[in-house]
Amino acid sequence: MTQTATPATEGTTRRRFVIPAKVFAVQSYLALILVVLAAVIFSPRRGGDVVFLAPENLLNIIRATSEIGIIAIGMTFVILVGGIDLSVGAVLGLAATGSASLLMVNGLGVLPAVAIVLAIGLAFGAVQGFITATFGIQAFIVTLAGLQIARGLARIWSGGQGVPIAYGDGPGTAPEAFALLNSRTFNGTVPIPALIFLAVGVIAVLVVRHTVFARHVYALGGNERAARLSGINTRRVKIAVFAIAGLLSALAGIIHAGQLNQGSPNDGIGYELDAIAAVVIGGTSLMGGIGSIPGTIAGAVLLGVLNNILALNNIDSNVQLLIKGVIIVVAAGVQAFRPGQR
Amino acid sequence: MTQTATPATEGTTRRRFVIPAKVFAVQSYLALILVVLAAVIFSPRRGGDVVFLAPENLLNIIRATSEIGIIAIGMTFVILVGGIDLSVGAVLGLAATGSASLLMVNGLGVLPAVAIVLAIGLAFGAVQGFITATFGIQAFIVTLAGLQIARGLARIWSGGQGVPIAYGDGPGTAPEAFALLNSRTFNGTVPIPALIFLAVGVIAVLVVRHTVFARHVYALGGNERAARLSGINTRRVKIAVFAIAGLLSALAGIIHAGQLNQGSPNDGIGYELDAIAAVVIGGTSLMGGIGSIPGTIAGAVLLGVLNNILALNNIDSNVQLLIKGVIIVVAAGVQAFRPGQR
Amino acid sequence: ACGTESDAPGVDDGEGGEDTAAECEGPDGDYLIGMSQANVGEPYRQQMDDDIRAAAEDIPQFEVAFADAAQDNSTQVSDVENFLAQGIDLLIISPNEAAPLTAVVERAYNEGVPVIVLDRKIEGDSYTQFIGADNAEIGRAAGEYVAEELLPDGGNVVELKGLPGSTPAQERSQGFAEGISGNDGVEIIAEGVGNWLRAEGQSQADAIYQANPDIDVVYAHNDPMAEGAYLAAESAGRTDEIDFIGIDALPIPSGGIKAVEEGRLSATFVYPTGGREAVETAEQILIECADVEKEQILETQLVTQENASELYTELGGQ
Amino acid sequence: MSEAAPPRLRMEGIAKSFGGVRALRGVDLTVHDGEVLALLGENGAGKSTLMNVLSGVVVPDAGRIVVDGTEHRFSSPADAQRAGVAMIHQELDLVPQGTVAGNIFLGDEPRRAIGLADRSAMRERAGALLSDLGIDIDPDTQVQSLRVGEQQMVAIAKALRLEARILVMDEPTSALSDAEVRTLFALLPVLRRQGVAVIYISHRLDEITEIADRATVLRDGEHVGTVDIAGADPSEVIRLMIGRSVEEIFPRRPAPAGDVRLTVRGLAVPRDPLSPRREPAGIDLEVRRGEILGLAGLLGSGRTELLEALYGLAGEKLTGTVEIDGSPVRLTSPRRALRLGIGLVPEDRRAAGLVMQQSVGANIVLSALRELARLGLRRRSGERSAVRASIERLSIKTPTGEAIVGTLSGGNQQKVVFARNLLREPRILLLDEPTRGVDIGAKSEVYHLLADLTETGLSVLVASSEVGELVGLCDRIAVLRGGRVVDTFDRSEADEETILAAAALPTERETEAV
Ligand SMILES: Nc1ncnc2c1ncn2[C@@H]1O[C@H](COP(=O)(O)OP(=O)(O)OP(=O)(O)O)[C@@H](O)[C@H]1O
Ligand SMILES: Nc1ncnc2c1ncn2[C@@H]1O[C@H](COP(=O)(O)OP(=O)(O)OP(=O)(O)O)[C@@H](O)[C@H]1O
Ligand SMILES: [Mg+2]
Ligand SMILES: [Mg+2]
Repeated sequence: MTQTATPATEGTTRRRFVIPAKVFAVQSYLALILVVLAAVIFSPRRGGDVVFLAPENLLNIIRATSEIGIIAIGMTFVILVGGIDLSVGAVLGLAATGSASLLMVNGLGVLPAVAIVLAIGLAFGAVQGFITATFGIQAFIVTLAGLQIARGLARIWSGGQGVPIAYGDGPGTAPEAFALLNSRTFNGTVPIPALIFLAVGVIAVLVVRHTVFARHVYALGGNERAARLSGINTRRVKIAVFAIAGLLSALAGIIHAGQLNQGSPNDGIGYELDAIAAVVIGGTSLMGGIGSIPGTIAGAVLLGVLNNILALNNIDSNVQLLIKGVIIVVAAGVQAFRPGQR
Repeated sequence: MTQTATPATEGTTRRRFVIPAKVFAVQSYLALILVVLAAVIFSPRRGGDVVFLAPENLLNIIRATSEIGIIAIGMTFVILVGGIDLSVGAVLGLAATGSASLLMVNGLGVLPAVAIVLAIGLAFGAVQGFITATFGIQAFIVTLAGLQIARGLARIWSGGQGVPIAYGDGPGTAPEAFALLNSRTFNGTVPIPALIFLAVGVIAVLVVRHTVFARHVYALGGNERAARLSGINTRRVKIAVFAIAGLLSALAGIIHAGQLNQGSPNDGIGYELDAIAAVVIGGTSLMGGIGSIPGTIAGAVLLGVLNNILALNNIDSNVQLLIKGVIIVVAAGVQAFRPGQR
Repeated sequence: ACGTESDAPGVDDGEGGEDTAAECEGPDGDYLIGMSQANVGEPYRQQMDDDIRAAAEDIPQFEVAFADAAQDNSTQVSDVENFLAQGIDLLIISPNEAAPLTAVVERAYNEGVPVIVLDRKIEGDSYTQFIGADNAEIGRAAGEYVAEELLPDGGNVVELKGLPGSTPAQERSQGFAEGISGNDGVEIIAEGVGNWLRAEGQSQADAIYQANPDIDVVYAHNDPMAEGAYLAAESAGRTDEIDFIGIDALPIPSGGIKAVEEGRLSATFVYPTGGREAVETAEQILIECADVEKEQILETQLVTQENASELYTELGGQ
Repeated sequence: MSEAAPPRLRMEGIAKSFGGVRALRGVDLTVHDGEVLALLGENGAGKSTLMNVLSGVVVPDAGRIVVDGTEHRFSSPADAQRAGVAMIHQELDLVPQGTVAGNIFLGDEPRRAIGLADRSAMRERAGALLSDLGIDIDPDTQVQSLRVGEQQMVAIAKALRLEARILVMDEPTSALSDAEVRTLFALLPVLRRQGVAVIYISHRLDEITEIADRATVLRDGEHVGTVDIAGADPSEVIRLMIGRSVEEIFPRRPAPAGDVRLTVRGLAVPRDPLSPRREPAGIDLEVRRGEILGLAGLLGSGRTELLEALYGLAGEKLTGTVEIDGSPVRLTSPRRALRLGIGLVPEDRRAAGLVMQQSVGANIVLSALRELARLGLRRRSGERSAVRASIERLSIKTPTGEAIVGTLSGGNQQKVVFARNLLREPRILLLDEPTRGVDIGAKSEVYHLLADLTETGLSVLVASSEVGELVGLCDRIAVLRGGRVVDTFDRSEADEETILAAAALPTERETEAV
């Protein structure tokens, strides 16, 4: 397939007659900008104020986006090496169930519970990466199986039902510290999950911009053989990207449990498609080698804005599906369009 | 990613020192053969008979596999050109709803209803192919949007509810002929859907083996640039494969409605993943250019056998998820393994 | 027609269930019961399985095999076929949808396997007993509760709906509309689709709160969505002005009864799973060799802060 | 007559820019029927772009194309084919998983009714075509199992099949050894007699003088002259091409006197029965510090496999001993080889050398990233100056280090691979067809660069199908056949004939077949 996509964001071209990459950088957000504009225009008004633009509404969008956004950042690394990870939603469910169980049933403290769950996510991803890289089985199928396995484990762990989280001091309650995930900072305005999303985003951007590892990821996605001949341990890089995706999915699962005061094995069903959509709308090529973290974040926020504005306008849910479908294609089209390319 | 996969079935390499492709051809079914053997061994017995091998059980498997199998055959063409089609399950739902509505609400005869629904499926696929090929938007995102749109259309069409099919002569009933889809031939043994699956499979194999079109599909997936330089209208080929996928999904949807005496907009949720799994287990590479129809059919049947044997043994559904996950990876691994390849 | 035999309904009128009763082995037999569940992904249905499992444990002659159709009609048809292939002695089925499961249930019934249909009906009468509650009735009860208890002077209601196209979502919606129709002051000012899920209930409610300053009651089609709406109100600081009501009232820690007891929900309505009742019926058919009623309609119950903890234990919660 | 009749092809004022790069600035070109026109120019001059315009791959910004007096506008390769233009592309564009016959007839398959492909006709006609070309390849072989040279012959057969009026060959011989080059050249008189106009691009000037009638020279996207080959002075042509004269193509170097740097004893890689590759079967070699050792051999003699094995690509399968500076080493992965100071410039830069959609700079620093970094964090300034220095040192023709490497001309891409290897300051450099597609000026620069590096102690193993290159450059030349070293020549005793004879002796196919 012709897969036209954003070039890696970084790198300004300095010659006069080459369109500077900055312009394309703006273009990475063009679709998001257009959707936001549309949201402002079509937003309901309340006493003259645009409801969509109310700070609280915007913060809600970021809060609602944070889980998919965090997962999508991990997914970006996997897709950059030409892989895909369908297990992220199930790992989120496993992590949410696991953290709720560890806190409520096993009575662990917040730090040990979080550490264990993050380690499980990391290990789950790493194993998937190991299998893909070592046996040459396509990532799609390995992670599809991983999805089922994570879902099954989560159900077995909790006996199939959600584990509610209650706070307090006694046995059978979770430490108050975990409730932070469902709270807001800066005078109760900014939701903590939004801050975590921001932090993960910033770290990911820095990793992509400044680490050797990230260059290896891009090289591997662009041309695996050339990467190997350049002395890159391609297997290790592959395992690492899946491990990152697993780790971030687990983080999102912990946030999920915190936000909903419950961890359920059915959490995160279908999140993988949303995450992949965010990555692709963000201009990353499923063929690997081309893409960016800011693009992914923009893609995730775009999807969040879209869901929000459709809900604000109380649009019939069936019509919502149609509108969402069309806008997703148009957004991906806007991102794919490069002047002067066919 | 290292994507090792079955070479195109056709074209035996006759060079002295190359193992003939025929050997690999058996290998395409190796995973299926192993799973069937395991099924026989682990099958419960009833009065000394192996339940799994009871003709009725085997026919049930084929009947249950037929819809995914037909969809997977269409999917194979799309994946062969390096694309993917996530909309197939939703198109199945649209077709099921559509055929039930046309028969029951609009009172159409079987032939016009079937023809209209097939045309809708074909057109839906062709439009997706057109958008992918013309605007260079990744197939994943186009068909993900297509999934939502098809689902939305189906809900709007039926008002959100399933449309039950009742047979009879009066108004508000469907012609008896449609009940054929839920019947069995050869003295009530072989289910009609299984026959349709067989027919579609045979036609697809013939198409792949003998048409110029199929050669262009493989070429396009193997090296798009080479295909274009050879004067192939790559856009048309892409549109055609998506149209085929849409057509076959619609056919599966009609069968679905016939088998279940109902068309519902929620039919076929998640079938896309099963269909892709069948294709990949069948040895087709998601990178395009490599794969076969018999492999896909074997993959679909493998999944059907797996579901059946796990159910026959009454394995807990959560444990089933684990076992299925592991077996799918092992099956894909068996298919991917080629002696002498890294 | 044309050398084919139809599996379609309407072919038979055999009294399969009665026949088996005639061959009834009584307390000396060992019985394999197949339980075909539409989707264990829903807490309510997981609870139904758990209830059956718990009840069957007390009956040594019973072994229950569970199948999960994961929300897919075709899978459920196969599940039943697989049960028949194994030769089950009794089928309990909670159908994903009515029409698609009718044929295969009929087949089981006609082969002489007693069939207990739970929660959702199938078409026709080829089953031994139907056990279930009436979703429309529950919706109506919820509507009346809002119209009479919560908002006697009228007010604004937000409705959070289950998966579009699913029967319970429709019936709970229609029933509710009827229930509030007696009070002209009660108005549904916004609707959101939460697809039965807590997280989606939360994000839908987030947006709805933004768009609507005056909300008195949130009515959710199930408890998880009501909890999601509560969480959204918590972060918007509006829990005091809004009452939340849900449906299902599962007797489990994450269920609605606890939420009412702990003050998050104002009320919820018991949607009984019928699991225990199904095992009782099975016992009557297989062990006691008795005839059973064709229908067993289970009553809903209003759960409020007053009766919550009592009901929790009564319904078997731990 | 040829004066009066319209030429077979006139291209007038062809202009094309890519983004800001002006690849062609109003180029004219004329070819007559039965003529072989050489198209010359340094790397990046615009030769391929001009021919891509002619074959409908690239749509020009301006200019006219007139074939046999009729003006054409080609918007796709199919259009050009219909007007009688066939092209053998510089980068082999075949479908790797397809069969030879399938590739030859791709896009124009013999058909039966209703779109059915006539596979037996296809196979037969492909077989006939190949045997006409004197190539022994089974039409049912998968293309990816062929060696590059064989693939090149398949591409040639594919173009010839079209029976075009204008045949463009873009560096068809860069992957061929002498024998295949002969086969190809033997075809030219036949084509001439049929009235086909041939446009031939090559960087091997000896070929040009042998086969071409006239040469059109491009420089920086402009037409700088057309000369009759008969009576043309080669150095004049070179001056036209690169704007200066090249005094000495090969550097003069003192004989190396250093210690032994690399010792290879009994190096073998068990042959995979499934693969047609000729793996090394017991190779002994010695290379001194500062020495350049050439590897000669026919297609498939095992040179590539030897170099790959020395680069660690055979993994654990490698047997025999390898010593560097006297200490035994285990070469089980490219990473290890790199750490030991070994570099490889692979044969196929597109498949193995470059990450095409990334920048020139990213490709240059790829294998030195860790060395340029601190604690896994990149140091951009260091990377940038390394890139700048490399571009300068190898005179890579690129707008900036940020340009996408895939947009460079073939020769400049090759230099990028070179630059990456030199950046690691290797002790031993393995070169596999290092000047393939590199223009004469740049070749000379590469040779001189190698000479300078050997003075600092670098040892080089170079495999090349251009025997002249080996003779000019190397201190010693080892000849390989069937995965073994069959002969070694010193610079003083080496000449092209002896080496070719040594490489060719007993027909290796027969001894090879088990
Ligand atoms: N798709 C493209 N995008 C940007 N620049 C391009 C593209 N194709 C070619 N160029 C540029 O056009 C110029 C001419 O390239 P071309 O490939 O025609 O050179 P060439 O004469 O064939 O060189 P070589 O001998 O190395 O093959 C080069 O500067 C190259 O970088
Ligand atoms: N069947 C094959 N499978 C994998 N790689 C192959 C195969 N045949 C050839 N190759 C590789 O393709 C490249 C091209 O080989 P090429 O045949 O052009 O031979 P060569 O380099 O002239 O011969 P050699 O280097 O062996 O003397 C080499 O890297 C070779 O190892
Ligand atoms: Mg060129
Ligand atoms: Mg070689």
